[in-house]
Amino acid sequence: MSRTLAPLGRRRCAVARVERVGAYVVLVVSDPDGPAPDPGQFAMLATVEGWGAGAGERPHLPRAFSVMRRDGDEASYLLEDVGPGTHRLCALRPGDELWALGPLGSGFAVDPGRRALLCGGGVGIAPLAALQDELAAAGADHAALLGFRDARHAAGAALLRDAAVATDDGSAGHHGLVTDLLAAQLDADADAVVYACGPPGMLESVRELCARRGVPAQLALEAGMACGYGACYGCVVPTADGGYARVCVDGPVFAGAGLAPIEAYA
Amino acid sequence: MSRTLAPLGRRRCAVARVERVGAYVVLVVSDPDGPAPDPGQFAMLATVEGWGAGAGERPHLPRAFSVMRRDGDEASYLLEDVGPGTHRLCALRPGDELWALGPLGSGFAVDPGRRALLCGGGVGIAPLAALQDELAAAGADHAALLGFRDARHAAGAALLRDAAVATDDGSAGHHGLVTDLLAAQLDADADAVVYACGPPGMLESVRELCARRGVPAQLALEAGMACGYGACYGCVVPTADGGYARVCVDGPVFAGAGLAPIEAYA
Amino acid sequence: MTTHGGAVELLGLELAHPIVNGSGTFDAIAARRVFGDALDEAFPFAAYVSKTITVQPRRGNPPPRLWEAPAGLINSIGLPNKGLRGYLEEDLPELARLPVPLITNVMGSTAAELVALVEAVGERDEVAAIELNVSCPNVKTGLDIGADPESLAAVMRAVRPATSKPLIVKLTPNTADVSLVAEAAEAEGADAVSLINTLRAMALTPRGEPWLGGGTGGLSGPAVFHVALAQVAAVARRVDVPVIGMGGVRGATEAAALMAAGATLVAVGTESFRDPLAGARIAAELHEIAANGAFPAA
Amino acid sequence: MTTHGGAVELLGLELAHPIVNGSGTFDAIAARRVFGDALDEAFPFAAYVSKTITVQPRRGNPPPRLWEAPAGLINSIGLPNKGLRGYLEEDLPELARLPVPLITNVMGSTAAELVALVEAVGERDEVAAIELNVSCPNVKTGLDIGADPESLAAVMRAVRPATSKPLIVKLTPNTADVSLVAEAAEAEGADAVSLINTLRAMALTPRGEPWLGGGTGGLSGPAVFHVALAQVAAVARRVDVPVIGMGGVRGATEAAALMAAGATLVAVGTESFRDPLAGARIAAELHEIAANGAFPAA
Ligand SMILES: Cc1cc2nc3c(=O)[nH]c(=O)nc-3n(C[C@H](O)[C@H](O)[C@H](O)COP(=O)(O)OP(=O)(O)OC[C@H]3O[C@@H](n4cnc5c(N)ncnc54)[C@H](O)[C@@H]3O)c2cc1C
Ligand SMILES: Cc1cc2nc3c(=O)[nH]c(=O)nc-3n(C[C@H](O)[C@H](O)[C@H](O)COP(=O)(O)OP(=O)(O)OC[C@H]3O[C@@H](n4cnc5c(N)ncnc54)[C@H](O)[C@@H]3O)c2cc1C
Ligand SMILES: Cc1cc2nc3c(=O)[nH]c(=O)nc-3n(C[C@H](O)[C@H](O)[C@H](O)COP(=O)(O)O)c2cc1C
Ligand SMILES: Cc1cc2nc3c(=O)[nH]c(=O)nc-3n(C[C@H](O)[C@H](O)[C@H](O)COP(=O)(O)O)c2cc1C
Ligand code: FES
Ligand code: FES
Repeated sequence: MSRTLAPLGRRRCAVARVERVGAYVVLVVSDPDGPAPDPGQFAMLATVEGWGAGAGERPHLPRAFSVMRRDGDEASYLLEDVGPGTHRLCALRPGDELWALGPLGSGFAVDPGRRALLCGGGVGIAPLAALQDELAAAGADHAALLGFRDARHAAGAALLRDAAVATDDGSAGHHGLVTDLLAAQLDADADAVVYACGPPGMLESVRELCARRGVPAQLALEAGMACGYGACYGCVVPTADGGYARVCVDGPVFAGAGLAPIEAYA
Repeated sequence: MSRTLAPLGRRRCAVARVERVGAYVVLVVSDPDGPAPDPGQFAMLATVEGWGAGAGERPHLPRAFSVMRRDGDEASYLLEDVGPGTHRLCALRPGDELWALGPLGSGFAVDPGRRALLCGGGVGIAPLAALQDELAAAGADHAALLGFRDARHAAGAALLRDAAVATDDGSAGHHGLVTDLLAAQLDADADAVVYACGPPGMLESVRELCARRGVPAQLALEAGMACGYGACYGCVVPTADGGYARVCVDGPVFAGAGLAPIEAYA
Repeated sequence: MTTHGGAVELLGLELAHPIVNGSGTFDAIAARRVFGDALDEAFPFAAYVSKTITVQPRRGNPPPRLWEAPAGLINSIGLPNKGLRGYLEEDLPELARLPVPLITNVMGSTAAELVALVEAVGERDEVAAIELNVSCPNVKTGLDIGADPESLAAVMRAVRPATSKPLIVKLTPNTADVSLVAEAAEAEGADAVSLINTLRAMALTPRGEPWLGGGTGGLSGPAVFHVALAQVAAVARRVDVPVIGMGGVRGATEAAALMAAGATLVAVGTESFRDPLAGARIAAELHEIAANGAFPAA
Repeated sequence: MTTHGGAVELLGLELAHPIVNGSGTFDAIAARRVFGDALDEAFPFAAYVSKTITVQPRRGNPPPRLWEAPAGLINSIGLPNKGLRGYLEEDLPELARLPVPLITNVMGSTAAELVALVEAVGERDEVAAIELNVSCPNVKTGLDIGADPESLAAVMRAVRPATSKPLIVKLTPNTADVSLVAEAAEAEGADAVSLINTLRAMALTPRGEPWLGGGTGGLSGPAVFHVALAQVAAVARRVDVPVIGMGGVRGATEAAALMAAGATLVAVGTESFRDPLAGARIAAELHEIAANGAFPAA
């Protein structure tokens, strides 16, 4: 997996633009001192003002977000409002400030010998956008398969190019799971490599599907994080060897073969 | 002392207008369900959003503010940004919401037989504005003497009518203490009654001056408060009889004669 | 798990809902001066717990008595009260007018004082139950009586025979293992336990001197909620008597969590300072959650 | 009071400033992977305290391990570590490259384990001092060793002769009177004490089940600051050895307050999760305050 080093210290950045895309918010942040991340790397974000006043007197800690795109001095993030941290971030306006630490973690390691299947669910499409940019720049053949709850969320598919879409309720694209689309692609081309990011249930299906077929998979995982840089040991996932790995420094992108079955907590 | 009962329960109110007056902010709140308070009564205020995210992860509790004026459905408050609670309240914009509980405490009891000397310092001028409105409506003779740090704060004097001003630095009005003005007035008319509100040091001077001259004084006190309605026993001041009185329910307006020397905590 | 949004029975009392006030965090008599008859018409709690009374009157601690902490409050009130006689003569008739059962909280610095308090209060029909505040130092060990299972057992052996009224022991969280103290209370005849009282805490002025007139104080509010939850769960696993859970409850989320951890009733303290109707609001929210069968994480 | 913004001497170590990290809240080896050489060039702490090591390797607790609390964090990490041998062979050479003195934190479930750890670690020149984490249960009493002065004294009698390196005893706040435990530590030869470790806490899922894989966890962050301040003040009044204060430090305000209460050094834990340079930021702020002779209230 690949890793660009982070500057030591969080950076105070201004919000350049806020765009609404279906159910999502795209936060474009002016981050001149931040290096260009590798696809799959993430940042820890917190607002400078008003952090801590949400439901349950939260958030206290910063939150992890994949870098969706880096364009010159600007980094963009794809957000869904699911709790006090994302709620506060989604309420940011241009000119408001946030703290950013990153790029963190290790991103996807592109395997140039295999056709890339990008498989994303929900906000998990964000790192795949970055990966698609890189693949496209290299002229690499690939397909993007994206799953969403419904059409309002599926609007996010426009953030990638030429994506095939599945929705749980059938209100856009294929009525069913994105892993249905993935299975069909793998039926057609068993020599692919899968790059996936999404909710735990989806990732577990991808992991299991690829393991069964012997297809290499790189999975970008999520976990509740306190620090994002390996300090707290809080973000672990069980690994195939019976141990635990820290999602923030050992991942977030893991080879599927190295992971134990992926569980959801809620 | 006089007391209008508070409706049981905090009310969710919208900010109608925010005005800047010198160093102060006047917050005008639409409060159709709030009864008209007596001059000297106060309310406990907290913002609906963003309370708790200031310096030191504060404020958690609501803050006490004298009602400066009641005009139809609107109540106005005079604020100075001195900490996380007032900071957040001063950042409110029209349409933003706050919680209000009140009117609380007992206000001034106007003594119609004596000429009223209104003596205020800093934000302590707020309840005197309400009192002046009432005296003026009754056609009662009175004088308003207001002390401030400097000219920027003295701009607040415009919130009352015909006020004599003193500033610590001499940048507006009398160069010196408002109690200098008060002493001069009492020299001219020893049969007055003094209604005062301001910082502890000023109130102690007023208390002591009036006690020495045998002039009745009604002093509106401040104290750190958690509840504002007698629940926590946190807001006490020492009384002349060696006990403690709760500023929120036994005051905030006290007869000077009933109080022990007034101390400042900081 | 069960979340009781509706009527609940405790110690023979029929309560309209499971939310009461924490002792010392709601003065019904002062609230009547502020809110008038509305207080009795829409009283927010299913039972009223009075502020701690002692044998002799107390002025309480010198100000300042409050310090706002991150997501909480430190108080150093010092148990001001009119003393037993003042309570019985002046306050009890006023409190008896409340539309809910009355629980009287008492504290003594010796077993003899506690016996005197419990006997005198227990005689009064207006009083439905008695809560013992044992967060006061044992003169011999220096530790709070409630921090030490043996001190507490000794006190309970003296106090238990002094009344036939239900006795609730209010536990202090400032101890190594609160469940041992709870077991001692149960073994010596407590009818219920309540917890947590405040966490020992301190604040300093800019000059590095204690801010609070009383030197140190007690932390309450959301900051202590997860400590309370751990202690309530630990106690409920070890005793059979009902548990009254409290500490940092802001809404139904925390109340339901305390009930899931084993509390029969939940008390609200600091949140009432922010919202005098917090008790009623939380009871209504709990009722709704019970109807929907789900509650948010805490 | 004195606020030391500048160099400070502790246990024979010359430290550039008074801010260190809390054990288990900064992994210098991982941070080097993330930040590269910048970490060594601008290391935020004046000494580095390593995460607790045990004799045998530990995987730590199952996830989830974190719960965000009001103004704080609950963790249930479960002391994952490579074990003594892995630490000495793999980690120590890496940590020795840090530009600051190294303090190694160890924990054992018996006195014999602690002796083995202290002996082996104490032999290494790279290690400037050893911190004992005594927040683990005594198999006999069920209480944490650090919650009980006598258990701790017994452990110290075994461990103290095992090394000539300075020994710091890290106290648990989950006890009735932490100053008694500190006195016991001092009497048995501790060279310093550090406190507070986390407050025992719990979180529940919406279904009322424990959220944390480890069942319960420990609360840290601003929520515990005023509890830490009270405990540091209580301990500093009773012992002569230096005190390392920690718990909820976000900025120089809290650091200076802990120092006013008697701490010689201040450790930063949870705040480093929000800001990896928190240690350096706070040291710089303290320096400024020392220059101006005033600090904000806490
Ligand atoms: C590497 C990585 C990359 C990510 N990329 C993105 C991205 O690009 N876009 C995006 O929108 N999201 C992304 N996420 C997820 C994002 O970090 C979370 O949605 C966010 O942290 C949620 O914070 P919140 O405060 O809004 O909600 P929270 O309430 O903190 O989180 C929601 C979930 O956390 C749990 N939870 C609830 N309460 C608590 C509590 N008190 N303490 C701990 N857990 C609790 C529950 O399971 C709940 O469903 C990423 C996460 C990781 C680890
Ligand atoms: C009856 C009454 C009427 C009032 N009327 C007005 C009014 O009309 N207009 C107005 O502007 N103000 C008024 N006040 C004062 C106002 O309530 C305070 O200025 C306000 O509460 C300050 O809150 P804050 O969060 O801004 O600052 P804080 O920081 O809470 O308060 C500032 C002062 O409180 C102390 N303090 C600092 N930190 C803490 C802490 N953590 N916990 C406790 N105390 C601390 C210090 O002495 C500090 O100087 C009134 C007060 C009372 C009691
Ligand atoms: C201002 C204040 C005064 C209190 N007075 C008493 C008291 O007199 N007797 C008592 O047993 N507990 C007293 N308590 C403790 C509360 O009853 C309760 O146990 C504690 O505050 C935790 O609940 P909370 O977080 O909901 O406030 C007091 C708490 C506060 C905040
Ligand atoms: C995630 C996490 C892991 C911790 N691990 C350890 C540990 O391994 N050993 C130890 O002695 N203390 C450990 N602690 C306790 C801290 O060192 C510190 O005592 C406590 O967190 C209070 O400080 P804070 O509020 O600044 O975090 C840990 C704390 C946290 C939050
Ligand atoms: S989030 Fe702290 S170690 Fe991964
Ligand atoms: S503020 Fe609570 S009693 Fe006055």
